[in-house]
Amino acid sequence: MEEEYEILESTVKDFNSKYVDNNSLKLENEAMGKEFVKILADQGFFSMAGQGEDGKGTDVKALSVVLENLAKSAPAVAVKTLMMNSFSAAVKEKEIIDSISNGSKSGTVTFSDLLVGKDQNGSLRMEGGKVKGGKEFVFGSDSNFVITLLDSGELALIKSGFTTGKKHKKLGFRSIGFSSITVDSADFLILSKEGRKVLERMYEELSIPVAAIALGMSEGVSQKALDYAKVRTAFGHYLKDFQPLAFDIASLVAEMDILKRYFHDLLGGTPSDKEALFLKHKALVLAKDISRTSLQIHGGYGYLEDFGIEKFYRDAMALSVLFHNEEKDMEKLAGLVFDSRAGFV
Amino acid sequence: MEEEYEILESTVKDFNSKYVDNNSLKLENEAMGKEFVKILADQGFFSMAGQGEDGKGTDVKALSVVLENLAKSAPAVAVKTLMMNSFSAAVKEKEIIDSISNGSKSGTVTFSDLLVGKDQNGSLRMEGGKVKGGKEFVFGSDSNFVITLLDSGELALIKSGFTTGKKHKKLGFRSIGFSSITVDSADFLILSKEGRKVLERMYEELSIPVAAIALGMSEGVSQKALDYAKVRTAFGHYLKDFQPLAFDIASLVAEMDILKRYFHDLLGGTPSDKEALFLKHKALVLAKDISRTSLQIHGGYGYLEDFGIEKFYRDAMALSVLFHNEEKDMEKLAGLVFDSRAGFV
Amino acid sequence: MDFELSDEAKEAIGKAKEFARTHFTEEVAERSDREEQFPTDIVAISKKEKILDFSNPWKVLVTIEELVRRDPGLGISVTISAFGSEIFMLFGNDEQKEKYMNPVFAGQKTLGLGVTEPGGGSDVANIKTEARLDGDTYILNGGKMFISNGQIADYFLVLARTSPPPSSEKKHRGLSVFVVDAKSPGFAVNKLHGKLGVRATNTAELIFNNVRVPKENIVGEEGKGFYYIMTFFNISRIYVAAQGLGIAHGALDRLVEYSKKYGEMSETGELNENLQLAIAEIATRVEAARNLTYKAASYLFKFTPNPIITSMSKYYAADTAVFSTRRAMELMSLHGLTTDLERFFRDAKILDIWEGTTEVEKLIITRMMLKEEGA
Amino acid sequence: MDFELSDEAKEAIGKAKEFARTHFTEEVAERSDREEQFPTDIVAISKKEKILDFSNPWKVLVTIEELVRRDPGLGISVTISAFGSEIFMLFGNDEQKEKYMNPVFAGQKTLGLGVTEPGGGSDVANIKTEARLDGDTYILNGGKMFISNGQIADYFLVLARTSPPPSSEKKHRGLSVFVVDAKSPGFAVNKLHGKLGVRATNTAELIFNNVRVPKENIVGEEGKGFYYIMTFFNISRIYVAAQGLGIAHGALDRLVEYSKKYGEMSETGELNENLQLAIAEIATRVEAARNLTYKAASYLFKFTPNPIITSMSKYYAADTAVFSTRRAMELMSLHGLTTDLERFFRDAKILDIWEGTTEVEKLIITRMMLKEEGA
Repeated sequence: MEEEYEILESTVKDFNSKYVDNNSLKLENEAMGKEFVKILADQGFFSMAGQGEDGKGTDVKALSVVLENLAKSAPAVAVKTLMMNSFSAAVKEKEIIDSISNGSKSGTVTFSDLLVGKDQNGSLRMEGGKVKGGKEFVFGSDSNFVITLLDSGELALIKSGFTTGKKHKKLGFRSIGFSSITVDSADFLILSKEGRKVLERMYEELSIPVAAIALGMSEGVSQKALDYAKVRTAFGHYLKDFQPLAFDIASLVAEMDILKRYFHDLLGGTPSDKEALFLKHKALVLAKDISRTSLQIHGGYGYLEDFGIEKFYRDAMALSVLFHNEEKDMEKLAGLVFDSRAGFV
Repeated sequence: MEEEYEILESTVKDFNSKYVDNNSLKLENEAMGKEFVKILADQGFFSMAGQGEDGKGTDVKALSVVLENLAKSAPAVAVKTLMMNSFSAAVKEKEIIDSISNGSKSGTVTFSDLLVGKDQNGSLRMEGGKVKGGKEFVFGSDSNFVITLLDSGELALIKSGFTTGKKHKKLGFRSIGFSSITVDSADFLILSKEGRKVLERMYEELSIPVAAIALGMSEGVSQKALDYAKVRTAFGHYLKDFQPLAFDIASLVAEMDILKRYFHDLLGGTPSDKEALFLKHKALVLAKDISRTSLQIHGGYGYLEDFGIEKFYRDAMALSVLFHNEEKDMEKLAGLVFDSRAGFV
Repeated sequence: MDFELSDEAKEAIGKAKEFARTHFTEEVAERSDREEQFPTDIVAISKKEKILDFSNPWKVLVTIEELVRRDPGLGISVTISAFGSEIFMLFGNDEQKEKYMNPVFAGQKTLGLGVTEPGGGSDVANIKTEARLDGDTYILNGGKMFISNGQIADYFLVLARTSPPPSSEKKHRGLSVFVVDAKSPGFAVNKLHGKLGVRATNTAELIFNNVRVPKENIVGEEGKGFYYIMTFFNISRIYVAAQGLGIAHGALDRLVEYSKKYGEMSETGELNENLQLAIAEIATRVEAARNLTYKAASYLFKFTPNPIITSMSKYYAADTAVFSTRRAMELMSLHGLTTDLERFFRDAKILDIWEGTTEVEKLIITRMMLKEEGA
Repeated sequence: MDFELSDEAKEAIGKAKEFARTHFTEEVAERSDREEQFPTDIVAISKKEKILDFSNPWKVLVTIEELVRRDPGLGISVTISAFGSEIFMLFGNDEQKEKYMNPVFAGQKTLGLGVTEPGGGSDVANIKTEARLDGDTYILNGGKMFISNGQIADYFLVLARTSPPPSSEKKHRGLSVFVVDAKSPGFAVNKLHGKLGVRATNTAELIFNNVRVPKENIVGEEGKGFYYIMTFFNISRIYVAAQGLGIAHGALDRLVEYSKKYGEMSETGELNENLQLAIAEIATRVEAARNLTYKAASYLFKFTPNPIITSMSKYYAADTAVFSTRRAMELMSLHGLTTDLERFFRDAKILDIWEGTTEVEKLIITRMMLKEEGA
């Protein structure tokens, strides 16, 4: 890993021990609070857009290092950070970017437009210069700004004039708003005519950052399991002494180490879409597997939130659903592997 | 990958297309023949020992690149090459090393001493200056030399005076001898007093080369599956169009790509025992999984040897059994992951 | 060979279905989960309507399955009020049956079982709770963890050590089972908050601080408690398997429903095959889990329990529940996250843990198999 | 609910066990495998001893399971001589039954079924073999692939196209089933060599070069052949499930045997837990596969076949066979490689493929489920 990233990693570690580690359950379950968001912003975590090598877009690499390390302690904080950056990278208005960067405002993007069928995520029409209608599955609906697809195919930035509707259940990331929204707004910008294409590109750019969160979660939860298995006894032995638990977690840690290496290699080079998707696919599976095993190692205590294990189990699945669609991603992956359209029947 | 290895890779590719690709079934099923072994030797493939960075031991890196690429076409040739190098690295006698290097003689090491319990692999005693007794599971028993453990704990090189016994079934690598041996020999050398320790170290040094073979097999067999799925049709579609097959193979190819990166990273650095074992563990699982899926994609034809698929299915399992022991390797792995003894109950 | 349920059992399924349809509304289920609140009202109605007919264990089994299929938290809450009662049935004396078991079966009282301890988990023989004889009463000291019905049970069956183990290998000796009234002085309960799932069920920590228990409250013989509890687990595991079956089947229901409403069609005019295969895989595991569970039950209900099949059914059904809810979540995209499937996913995980972890079940299977072969 | 086999079936198991013990020696099994040679002698003895009693399908089922458990290649060879005969039973006329089916059931003749084609695989409706009516005879042209008993059958049931499909979507129409005598002029057989497993069984390619078949050799109605074949697969799959069960159980036998002889003990004085868990996992899957298979059989044998359970049992048993042999190989180290388990490992893989690939079975399950729900 390059030195720049090592410094970033240690910054996040310091941040975690100062603001997150003793607070992670609250940051998961309750709204993060203006103060905490401000602290996050002050670290520069929300303004990693526009620093990429080519001078535009998100600096996926630095961002990913931050996300991985935030996710070790608090996946919800990592996801919040990702959303802020993802939103910010799509916007040109300096005022808005600044308000995101300093944490005074927040923004989200309705990737749900890509995750569920067109008919399932609501409808937004232009009527008399206003955007009207509603969207169904808006993760980050407690934000000030929303970037979303209109029925016309345009990608719009809604700056105000929307209200949140019925709250959805939250498997994970409970501190982040998730609901439908109703829009009646003249305060919007059209970001692109070819909205779906742009949104799809933004979604593709999430691959490595989402994998970074999945890897960070895997590291965080497996470390807890390793620590616990070293001190907890049963039947006169430490848990680590028993083959079933030891072999399971060791095998998953092996997988994690291998994926982390791939992740770092991609950060050090120019990852192709295929490589990014390989990583995302495997990292999400790993996060789900390793959180299950880690919870199991904790037995009944793993089932209680105080032990900080069960949230990883929930978040791993939530991450997988909110930023990934099995059929669509796998079809894309198959197409890249076969170098031609594949996996569509 | 370093340039040196790229050259080596293309050397092996040329070699494959010249001597192996049209001959791979014969090389798998029948004895390889003196001529072919000589050709292999002439490439320098048997004499990669003694070229390591520190001037002794096997150059694991170069060897691994060779093995990976040989295994794409002919796993048995790769395994033969590994055995020759592994044997040669343990020997100091120039004459013997030369005879291995030029392919006029062959040697093997009874790693079975580590894979099965002490009481299961036979017994070799010293009696009146001779080594007497027998060994049960000698892979490569058609060799001229055998390195093996004596009951005394010494590691001996038996240079002559042994005969092969009942042939064992051969799941894979059928062109390589596999049988018990009976020994009555005064023609031997003691290589080490602490034989088990030395043998264990030799076994550990196999991790990356064995993984290289597993990866090469995975590449070879999955390429066949990808090619076949692009041309074979069913129900009016190419096989690649169907999600179940396309997703399965795409997911396995993703895993393979990730593991290959890890493999190359390890070749470029100084791999720890833990990393080497991570790689071996996952590569062997992958080879078994990917050969099953690739066979399945070929349907009934995959079941026939002519299509060159079923041999990978057999060899993947044979490799996993001949150069790996689940309980022992996983216990070691767990110990490395927990940084203390683990997984022994 | 006959794989058909009796008409009585089929009727019980119908009754359970109707009960769940009426009372397990999404609003109640969602609230009980969110507020981590035991559904006292619904449980009371279920008792009045005799949803559980203890005279026929097949009816109990399929009722658990069917109610849990609708909602695991509510379903388990409704069907767990007699948890432990088989210990009375098998090992209690007539007075105990009359005094404690019958009111539970009649729906008048709620029972709890205190075995697991904070330091213990699967290692039952290693419990630390002690019962010291003092004249005509035992004095209990210690604590129990993860106890279902902890806050709402009227009395508990509690495993405690009555004599030191003869050796460190024979820790399972010297343990006894007591009935403890929840109103006993020195007895205290801490509700456990923040569970991942089955949040409608009531789970608590029990504390015994010099709790006096009359001598006649010992169940069965002194010192045989470990054996009684293991015998009970070989019964209760079948009901846990039914819970797993219910959760897995519930997830399948929801995925099939989703696929009809939202499943993407390929150009062949059929559902995408990935989705079709996932449905088939879940359905097959549900069917396999069901047969295992019913087979274990058919042995038990003929009083010839088969601990191997029992442990198989518990572990396999639990694994199937976790597998099925996960696969359904993965495939239903945001529809999974925003419907009750999300609850099923969280609820399922407890089945890997309670009544013997998956690892313990597997060890039981092999040990019994090798023992049988040896015999 | 009753999970017990009848006494008759249990007797059949005993008989099969004894037969296998006597005749399936490792020497014969190993040679048949190595030389890829059909065990003609043993099959003849099995016919003489009436190892397969076609009057009771349960006996046939458990006999397959038990023989395959001892050796898959020999076991399948012995039990496949009537392969396809249910087509006569269900759709043949009395003369055909008399002439072709009865001698097969009596062990005098051997039958083969020609459906799969070189270009076809799972896509049965797409076969290219043609039967053109010419006066009173049909003239068959085409080829069949992977045909069991190909070289040794006395006659074959052959699926061929008798009229062009009404549309490209309705390719399954216009196919018919014929009895073809192996001695017919123009009929040729190529034995397939180099199979991964079940090498004792006889597998061949069939070639029809203007083979004349009398009109009365058509089985059932012209044009309904696809339906007949699919109906047959819903029967034969259950027997394939039994093969899977036998292989998986055989692998388990061998692993248990190994663990007793060579399994490493940990310091607790018990087998290492990794090995214990693997045994439990295999045993559970075998038990689950068995229940599925017997359930499918109990429907079929009461003439109320359940294609969903049938496909579940076939796919699950096949997967269990592959899983179990692999896990046993992984755990038995060099002892797996050097004993007959090695053969089981190779044999198992065919079950994923023949009689409907695993993928096809899964699609059937979901399609039938959604259809049932729709109805």
